[in-house]
Amino acid sequence: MADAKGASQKLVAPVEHKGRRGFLPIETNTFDRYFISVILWIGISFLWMRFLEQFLPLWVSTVLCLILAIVIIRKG
Amino acid sequence: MKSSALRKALGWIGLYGLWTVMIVITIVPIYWMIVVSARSRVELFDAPTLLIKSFYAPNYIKPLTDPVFQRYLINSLIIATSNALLVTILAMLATYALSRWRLPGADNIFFWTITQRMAPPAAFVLPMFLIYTRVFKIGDWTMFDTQFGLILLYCVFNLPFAVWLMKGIMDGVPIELDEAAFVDGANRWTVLTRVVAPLVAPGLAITFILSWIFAWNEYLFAANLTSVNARTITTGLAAFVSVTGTNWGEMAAVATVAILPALIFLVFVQRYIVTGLTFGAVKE
Amino acid sequence: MRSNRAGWALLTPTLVILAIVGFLPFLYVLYVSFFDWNPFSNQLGMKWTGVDNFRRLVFDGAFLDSLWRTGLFAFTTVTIELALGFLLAQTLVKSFPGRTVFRTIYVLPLVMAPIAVGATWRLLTIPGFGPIPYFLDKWFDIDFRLATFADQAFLTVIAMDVWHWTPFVTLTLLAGLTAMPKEPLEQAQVDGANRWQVFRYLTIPMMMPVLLTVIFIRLMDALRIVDEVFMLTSGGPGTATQFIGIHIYRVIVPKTDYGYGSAMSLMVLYFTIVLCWLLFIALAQVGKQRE
Amino acid sequence: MFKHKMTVMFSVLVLLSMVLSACTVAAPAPQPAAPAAESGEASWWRTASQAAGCEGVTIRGVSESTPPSRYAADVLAASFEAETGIKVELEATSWDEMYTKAINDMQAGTGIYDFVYIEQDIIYQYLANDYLTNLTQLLADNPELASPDFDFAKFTSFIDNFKDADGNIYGVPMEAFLKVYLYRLDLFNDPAIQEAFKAQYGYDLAPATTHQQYQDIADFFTQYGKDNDMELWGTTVQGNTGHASSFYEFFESIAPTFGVYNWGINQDNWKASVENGGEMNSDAAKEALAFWVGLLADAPPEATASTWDEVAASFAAGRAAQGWVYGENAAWIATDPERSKVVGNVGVALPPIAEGVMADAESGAGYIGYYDGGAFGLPVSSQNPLCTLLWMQYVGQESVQADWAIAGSRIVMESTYDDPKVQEVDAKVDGYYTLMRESGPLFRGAPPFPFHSALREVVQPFIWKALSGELTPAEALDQAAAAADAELVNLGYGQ
Repeated sequence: MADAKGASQKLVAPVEHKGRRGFLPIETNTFDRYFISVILWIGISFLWMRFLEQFLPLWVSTVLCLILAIVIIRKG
Repeated sequence: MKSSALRKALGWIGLYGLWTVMIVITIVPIYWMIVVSARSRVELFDAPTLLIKSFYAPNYIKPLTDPVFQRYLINSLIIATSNALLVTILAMLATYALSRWRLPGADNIFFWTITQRMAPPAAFVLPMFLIYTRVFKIGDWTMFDTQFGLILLYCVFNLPFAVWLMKGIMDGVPIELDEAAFVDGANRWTVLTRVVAPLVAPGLAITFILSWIFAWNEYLFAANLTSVNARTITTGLAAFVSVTGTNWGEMAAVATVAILPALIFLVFVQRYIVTGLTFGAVKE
Repeated sequence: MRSNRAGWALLTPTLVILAIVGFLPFLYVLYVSFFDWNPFSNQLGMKWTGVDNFRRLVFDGAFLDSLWRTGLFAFTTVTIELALGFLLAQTLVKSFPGRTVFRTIYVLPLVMAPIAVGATWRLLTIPGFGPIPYFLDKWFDIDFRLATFADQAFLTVIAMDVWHWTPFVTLTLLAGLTAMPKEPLEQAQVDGANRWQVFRYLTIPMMMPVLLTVIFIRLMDALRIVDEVFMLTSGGPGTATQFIGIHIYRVIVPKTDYGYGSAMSLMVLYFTIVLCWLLFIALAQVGKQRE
Repeated sequence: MFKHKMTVMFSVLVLLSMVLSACTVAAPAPQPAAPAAESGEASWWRTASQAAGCEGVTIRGVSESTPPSRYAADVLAASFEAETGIKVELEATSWDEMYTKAINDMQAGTGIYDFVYIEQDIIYQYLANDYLTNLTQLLADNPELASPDFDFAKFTSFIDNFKDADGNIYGVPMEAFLKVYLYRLDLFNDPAIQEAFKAQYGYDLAPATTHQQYQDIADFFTQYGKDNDMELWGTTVQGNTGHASSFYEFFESIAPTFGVYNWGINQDNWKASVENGGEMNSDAAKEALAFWVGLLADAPPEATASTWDEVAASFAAGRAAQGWVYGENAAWIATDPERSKVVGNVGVALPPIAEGVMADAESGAGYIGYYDGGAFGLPVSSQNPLCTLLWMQYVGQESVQADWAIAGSRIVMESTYDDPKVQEVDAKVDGYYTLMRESGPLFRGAPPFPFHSALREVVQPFIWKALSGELTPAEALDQAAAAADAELVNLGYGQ
């Protein structure tokens, strides 16, 4: 470990993240796209319940999110 | 020339001034705790002075000679040490795997591991209670109120942290070293214990320390998943808040005693902290 | 080159333990969050209500207030800790007489149990025998009563958290600073860059991974703070320091509103995960730019 | 070098943890005392224990860490084990923790606890959930286990709190006390002070019987403390702005003295607000809250951080001239110089009340203060109900009561009042026990609400806000009543 203080070292992120590049601004792998879809679905549902459910029932948002999810998983 | 000397002097004054202030701020609460622990109950409400005028020993003697309290202390020691050992070993194995194999979904596993630490704990008391009393049940034995139960539980908080700490440090060990050892005929286990482990020792040390401190200090689950046998020192602390007047003096005494082991520990391993706490941000 | 089986074998114990004590309870909480379940209500047992708990949550003023308060608290403490920690870490990079002593004393709060930290600060601030109210009154004529004035309580809780966790931030940043390559800095100084420029254009970018990591860790823990605050103010005065962890505790433990409390807990977990995921992605991006 | 050190350190730690594990196995908690009855003829307790197959069994309980509980854990448990061979592990812990654990256990039906402490105010929640075993029934079903020394009829009327509608009993009372009015004898009896007080207010200084007198005395002593540069204030206030204790002080001790009973909730339709037929935000309640919050001006600065513990501590430190203090503290404040500066100077009286309240209390329509206490109950989920039944009868014997009363200022049986030891202490605490015996019926426990803690959680933030000045008393109670109405509907009451 003593030589770890040598001149050749640099500071890097402790994580790496590899995947493909779609329309999303970052590289994502399959799991990421599912993850993003679920996160968006939950978040949109919360907002929908707060602001839009008086006018449109919740299943509308669910359908919209499902479509969004398919797009993200396919093309993201 | 002159202005440079002046600037230098000002720099020193600033440096020491800053640190004096920081040290005073750090010390005062701890010092006050010791002051309170040295006072009897009737003296507590005297006009505050920062001096220790007399030492009221019963605050210390009473808990320290109480067998129940001694058991709490021993429980805490066992639980913290075992948990820290377990976490350190598991984290070393896990990060070795994450860093040496291209496992599918490895970085997602890494993030999932960390999310384990994020939940607000209160909601998880009931499920943990049910799991420990219903699922882990062999005859009359349950995981509830056992040291083992807490040792296992604290992994939820400590393992994510440990994996994170160790991951980058593991990555920092050049894979060529492994290869060289393989060529020399070593098996994987020997490589891990003889080649890699010594190189990541500062990381192991810091993982061990932080896990130990956390396990020593945890309160909510220790209070709710134990009853008599496996109670820890922090639950003992809370018990001093009693109906007949919070026993501030004794509580402060117990708190003082409770930080001592951690303190001794910390002084010993001081020097590894700075080399180990990089969260793997250093790479050659 | 090698089979993945050995790799998985090494990873399995960790995953199994986390699944048992982490993921299994999570599934249970998820399950309960879809039920109306309060043993002390008129209707005993669990009753399926679908997403009604969440529907109630997004309109629950007390909950949203407490969420907002927690966010404010986490943002303030992490900012202060980061600024102060960076300053202190920079002074510790170079050796000077007394450095080790300072550093050793300075990390003391780190080893204290949160519950003991809360108790200690309570001893400091309780009117009647605590020194802080006494001396503030004597020297500055300030009426310091934590349990009466909301602002004082909030600031004291922030001060306590900063006191408790800045050492950790300092040490981590110090580790990063120590490991930072020196040549670019020296080169820059030779080229005539002033201190600020070096700091702004070299140190900060180079430290970015460490900084993000520290923010991540501190944010994650600040968002779920309970023990210290519970011991110091128990969330008072009124609800001035009732952070989300305490709020959830109150709903689940004394009120025994298991279903609603579980939903609350999950919503907080959701926000935490989203926040931390964004940081995580940022971290990965920084890593990529570096390569 | 490095490697070597780390190896040494780790091995030391491993060794240490192993040694320590060995220690716990080798040194369990207090060794069981030698059974007393072994040499002589078997006592009733041992015969019964053998008959029920309980010898060697361990029963577990959870209780709040109060002096009575600790006496039960330390003294009674040991002698019970000696008599019967049944080991009792009584876990004495903090109030919040006790509830979580007991409720978790009974809710899940895990049967970890064979007996639990049930405070008078929570029993109705437990009964509604069928958590507890019917002790009357259990004793009738097992006549061979019914001790000749045990009889529910020997208890004071406090036991009525633990009965269901049919008169079946679900708990063996183990502690009971009043929240009384304590005042400082040395201050109230000082001729110079008496003279000054009379000069200022025109009547004699004596323990307050009306709220106006209470206010006058509080004002007077606060001023007196200021003038003489003493750390003295006129009253205590249990006004913690983040803890349930302030809710309790207001609704159980202050509001009743203004004629607002049962938290101001109309028990016919389960409504709290005046519009819906409740009294929580009635004028009397608002007057009560204004009076109580107003007392903060005459209270020591720690009042807004005080729970029941700190109120007693403040009074014991001589920082208040009078106050509402839980009776369990009366004995140690008056007698223990280790903890109290006002030993021998504690006066006990009935709290001040508004007009008409005494008539209500005497007729049973109302009450003048809080009668607190708890019992040991037997959860349905207990795995050793019969062994626990023996333990409960053991702590419910007349012979153990007097020493227990001395240790914890609690009395649950009529006969205990006559014990010479108790009477001796009674003289030192200005007749607290006598007051409890004679005026006990004027006090009452919490109303029989099965939603006790759920409703408390909803209402208490408004009380805290009134105490911290964020809301005026009237606003606080209006909002509290509205919130209470909503929560009661939510809980399924008064749709």
